[in-house]
Amino acid sequence: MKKIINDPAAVVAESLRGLALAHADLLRVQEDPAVVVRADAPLPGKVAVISGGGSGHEPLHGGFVGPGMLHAAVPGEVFTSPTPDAVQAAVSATTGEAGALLIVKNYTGDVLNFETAAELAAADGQDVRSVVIDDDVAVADSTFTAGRRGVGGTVLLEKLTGAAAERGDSLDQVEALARKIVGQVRSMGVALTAPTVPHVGEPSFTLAEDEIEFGIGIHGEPGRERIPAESADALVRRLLSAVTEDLPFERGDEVLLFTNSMGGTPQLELYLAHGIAERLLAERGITVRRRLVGPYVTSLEMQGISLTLMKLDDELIELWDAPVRTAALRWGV
Amino acid sequence: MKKIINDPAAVVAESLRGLALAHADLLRVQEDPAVVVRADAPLPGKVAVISGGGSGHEPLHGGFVGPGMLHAAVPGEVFTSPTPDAVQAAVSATTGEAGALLIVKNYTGDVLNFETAAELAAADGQDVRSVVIDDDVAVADSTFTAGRRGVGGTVLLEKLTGAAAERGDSLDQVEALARKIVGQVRSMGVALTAPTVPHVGEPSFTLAEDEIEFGIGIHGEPGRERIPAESADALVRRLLSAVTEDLPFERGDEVLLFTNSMGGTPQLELYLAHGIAERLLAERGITVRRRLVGPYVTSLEMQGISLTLMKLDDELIELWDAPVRTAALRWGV
Amino acid sequence: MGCSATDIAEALRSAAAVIDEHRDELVELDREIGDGDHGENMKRGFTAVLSTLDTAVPDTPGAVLKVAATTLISKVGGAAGPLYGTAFLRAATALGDRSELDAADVATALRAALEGVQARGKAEQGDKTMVDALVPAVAAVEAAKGGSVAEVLAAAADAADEGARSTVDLVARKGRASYLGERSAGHLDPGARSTALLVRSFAEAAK
Amino acid sequence: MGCSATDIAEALRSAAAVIDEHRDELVELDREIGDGDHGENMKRGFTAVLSTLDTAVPDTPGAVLKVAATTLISKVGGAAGPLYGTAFLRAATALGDRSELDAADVATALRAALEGVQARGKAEQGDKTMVDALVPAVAAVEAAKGGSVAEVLAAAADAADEGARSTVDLVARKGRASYLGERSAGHLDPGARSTALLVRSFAEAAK
Ligand SMILES: Nc1ncnc2c1ncn2[C@@H]1O[C@H](COP(=O)(O)OP(=O)(O)O)[C@@H](O)[C@H]1O
Ligand SMILES: Nc1ncnc2c1ncn2[C@@H]1O[C@H](COP(=O)(O)OP(=O)(O)O)[C@@H](O)[C@H]1O
Ligand SMILES: [Mg+2]
Ligand SMILES: [Mg+2]
Ligand SMILES: [Mg+2]
Ligand SMILES: [Mg+2]
Repeated sequence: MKKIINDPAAVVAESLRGLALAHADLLRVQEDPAVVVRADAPLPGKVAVISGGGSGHEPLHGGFVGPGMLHAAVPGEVFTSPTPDAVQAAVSATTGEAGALLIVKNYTGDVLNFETAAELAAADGQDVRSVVIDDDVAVADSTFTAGRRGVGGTVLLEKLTGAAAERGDSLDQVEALARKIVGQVRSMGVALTAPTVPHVGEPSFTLAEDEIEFGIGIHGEPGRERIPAESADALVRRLLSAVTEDLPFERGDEVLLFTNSMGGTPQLELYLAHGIAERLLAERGITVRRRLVGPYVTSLEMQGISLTLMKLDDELIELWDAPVRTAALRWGV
Repeated sequence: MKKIINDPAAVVAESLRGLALAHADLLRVQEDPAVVVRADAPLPGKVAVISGGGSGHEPLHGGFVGPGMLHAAVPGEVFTSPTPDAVQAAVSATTGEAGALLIVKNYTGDVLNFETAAELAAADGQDVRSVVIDDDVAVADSTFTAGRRGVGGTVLLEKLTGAAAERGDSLDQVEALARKIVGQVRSMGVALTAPTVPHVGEPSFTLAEDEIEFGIGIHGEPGRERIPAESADALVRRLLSAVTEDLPFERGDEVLLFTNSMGGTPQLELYLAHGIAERLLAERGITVRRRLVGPYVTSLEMQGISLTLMKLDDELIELWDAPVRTAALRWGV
Repeated sequence: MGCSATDIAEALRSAAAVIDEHRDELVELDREIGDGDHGENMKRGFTAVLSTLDTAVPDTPGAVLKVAATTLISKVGGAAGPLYGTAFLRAATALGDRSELDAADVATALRAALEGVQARGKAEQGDKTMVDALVPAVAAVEAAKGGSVAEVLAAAADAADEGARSTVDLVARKGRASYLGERSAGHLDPGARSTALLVRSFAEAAK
Repeated sequence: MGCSATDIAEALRSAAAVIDEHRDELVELDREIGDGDHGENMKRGFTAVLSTLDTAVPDTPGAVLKVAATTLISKVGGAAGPLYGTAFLRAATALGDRSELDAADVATALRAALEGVQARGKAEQGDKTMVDALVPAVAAVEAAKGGSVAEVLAAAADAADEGARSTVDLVARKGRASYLGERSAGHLDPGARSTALLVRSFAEAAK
């Protein structure tokens, strides 16, 4: 393992120090437990939108803290959900009368830790709700299993609920919006190479030179199947079909297309894939009204991409276009 | 080689198609020769700021086309300088009475091709100047060699001259500003892994599991020396010392610190390195007034980072803070 | 051991040592069918338990287990953190303020722990999780209720080992390994393994 | 051959075939001490020259070389594009509107090409560039001025080969390989190699 780190156990804490120094205008970092808080929090009268999860997916979530998006992010250790006390610290730092919405990616660890934190907050008389995002169609959904994972759709959910909170929506409204979004966003990813977790020291899995992992998660968890490497045209078609068939997305739908790099894929390839996805959607009569292209939900240095589609309506478009000013996403301000 | 591509010879063209679709509000892409042009170009009365070079360094340069930065970018094939006719096409699409400034990274190919284009433009009666950026302290500077390479400093140069052009500075002024910046920006990089050029199909060089290439260029050209992998603290100190000693940067100086990912380095490590660099600069009595952290001058999927320092004064700070709206860099708008 | 607060603290200290020793094994097991953090998470958690106990040892077994629980909850993270945290918390609550434990108390505590894990994690036996180590451990303790604390824990440890080993053939239906589907078979579940290690370390401490 | 415009076009066509054949070799040489694109760049350029010539062959040798030059300039890119482009352009200019070339013309053209490369690239012999293949080629042609076009080109090709080989021991002072410093020694310069291939292909076409 070659990495630009000191002690593997201190990677997250040291990285947060750099984040705080780089973006003092947007955020501050509380230590022990680690929480990234919007510089101007708490915002009286506004619903606090809080998210978090294991580190190693940057800019998710800390890179999305700022006006128009998250009020706080709770970074766990690498690929490890944060603990309830850290979530509680985020709630304390941001939440007032208007309450808070916790955005939780659907992994057993995240759900359990955030659930515990929400219970503790409720016991303190705070109005804290959580919404679980599970947009990854790679995993068969079933109540007998851990269910689908939260992946690329998380960014869209954080942006849109953040915008709703910013304009002053109530917790009921922000929560309802969140549930609506979860219902109409779907993703699918592929990995060409594996990430290496600092404290593990070797790649999370091994792929042959001509193999790719289709349906990969964002923790180097394996995907649906291991298939031979194929052309970008074939691969993007495969990803997109998995996504469109799931909901389904149909002729006439208006969508946001989010082409995400898992971290190690060069931008040259990412835009190439995006172009193919746009073409295929046009062929299917699905109109791309908004797009996002970049490394936003990553898995350390893993090479790969994911495609996320979300159905759009006028309300969602307005919220998407609303100003946002964070380390990783900014427009309109 | 595993990449998300179709025909290796068509990678750049296909990727530009995706770029155009993703950012139609900011730019348009002309084909054959390939040029990325600001959507609202030409801008009457304003100096056109144009840059370009081999592809594979994205978001450099196409990701910096837009209000407040580049008027056009000329992407060559991967790691191959563009040809004079492509540069000429960029000039035609953007340049009016106010003239144009060509920003050229100091590589033999880039210098020769842009030089030829500038001569042709001059012959057409256009006022086109070029400035060569050579901020990489890894390479010993000498008139008997190819001289120092242009690396991270290029982004700063493009941002600042773009801002000057946007506020209406004359070509003389923009050119003088560019020369001033070139005189006070320095960079140094390191690679942990090698990039793979699509049409080559194998990594540009081979590093052992415990080796890093110190003083790497952005084309997978080798660096100053191959050294054993070391801790982030030691590595950042080594990079920073090379940069500060070169100009030199001294106690009392005010600087912009740009911590750049070469593409494959996770953001977690990048911010970690940034935090160390800030701490070391503080120790040396050098004040960081502005910072930029991210993958802005990359070398495909290469893992590594570079540090760039630029001396700041009030004028440069004002230009840095001026609004910019491009695919990769935005603030103030 | 008898089974006072100090004994429980001692048992937790030896558990911490065992987890430390097996950290790499647990990382490797989790790397195979999960995300590779189980060993590191458990080590971080039990190291924190150690320093909590260094500050002060509460004066009942239940209170000792309770500080262990809250420490684990706030230090482990991931799925295992809340699950082990709940297990220790429920065990602590079940023990109330008793100051010396007998074999029946061990049975009560272990069953409460299992119920806590299942209440939170919704896993059944056969889902390839720590539940597969806990269920036989509880059954063994309940079956051996007549014996000494040392004896029932020894039986529990054997049963937990057996239960953990049984996860090798299973296809995971809960936790991260479930994403692997059929490909999860053929691997030992890391959480079942750490449960077996913990029960064994308690049994050894009770000798 | 005689040396009419058609012959020059034919020579360029065979040069394109040779470059195509050696594309991977040139990529590999450039990967070792540069950025790995030389073979691809040259192939792209000469493929374009082929299609330019398919459209129409101008009627003097100089005019043929001039369209080759402008095609190379607009298609090759990198360092080699402007350098070869200038070489062909200067050769074309030196030949004016002569319609049949003799050995003296070949000498004139080749020297003009060399001067063009040096004017643009500022490299001296010994800097480990294409200049190291061109300088001996020009010298050989000038020395053999009495012979036929085929003879002088054969001498030039041998000398260019020799000159290219001589780059192996050199430390690069120009072009991308110069960043390697001492580490550039022990490798054949890709541009010198492509120059030698081009001169050889002209010599073969002239037979
Ligand atoms: N729903 C569940 N019920 C019981 N145990 C579970 C459940 N989900 C996961 N586990 C246990 O947790 C272990 C993984 O823990 P750990 O690696 O620390 O967490 P994570 O999966 O979040 O990375 C699994 O091996 C399994 O034994
Ligand atoms: N200044 C120069 N003068 C003459 N030849 C040069 C010079 N710089 C580079 N070359 C030649 O160009 C070759 C590299 O060409 P190419 O790989 O196409 O361009 P780039 O280095 O821009 O990738 C070198 O092998 C060398 O022979
Ligand atoms: Mg985990
Ligand atoms: Mg090149
Ligand atoms: Mg795990
Ligand atoms: Mg080259």
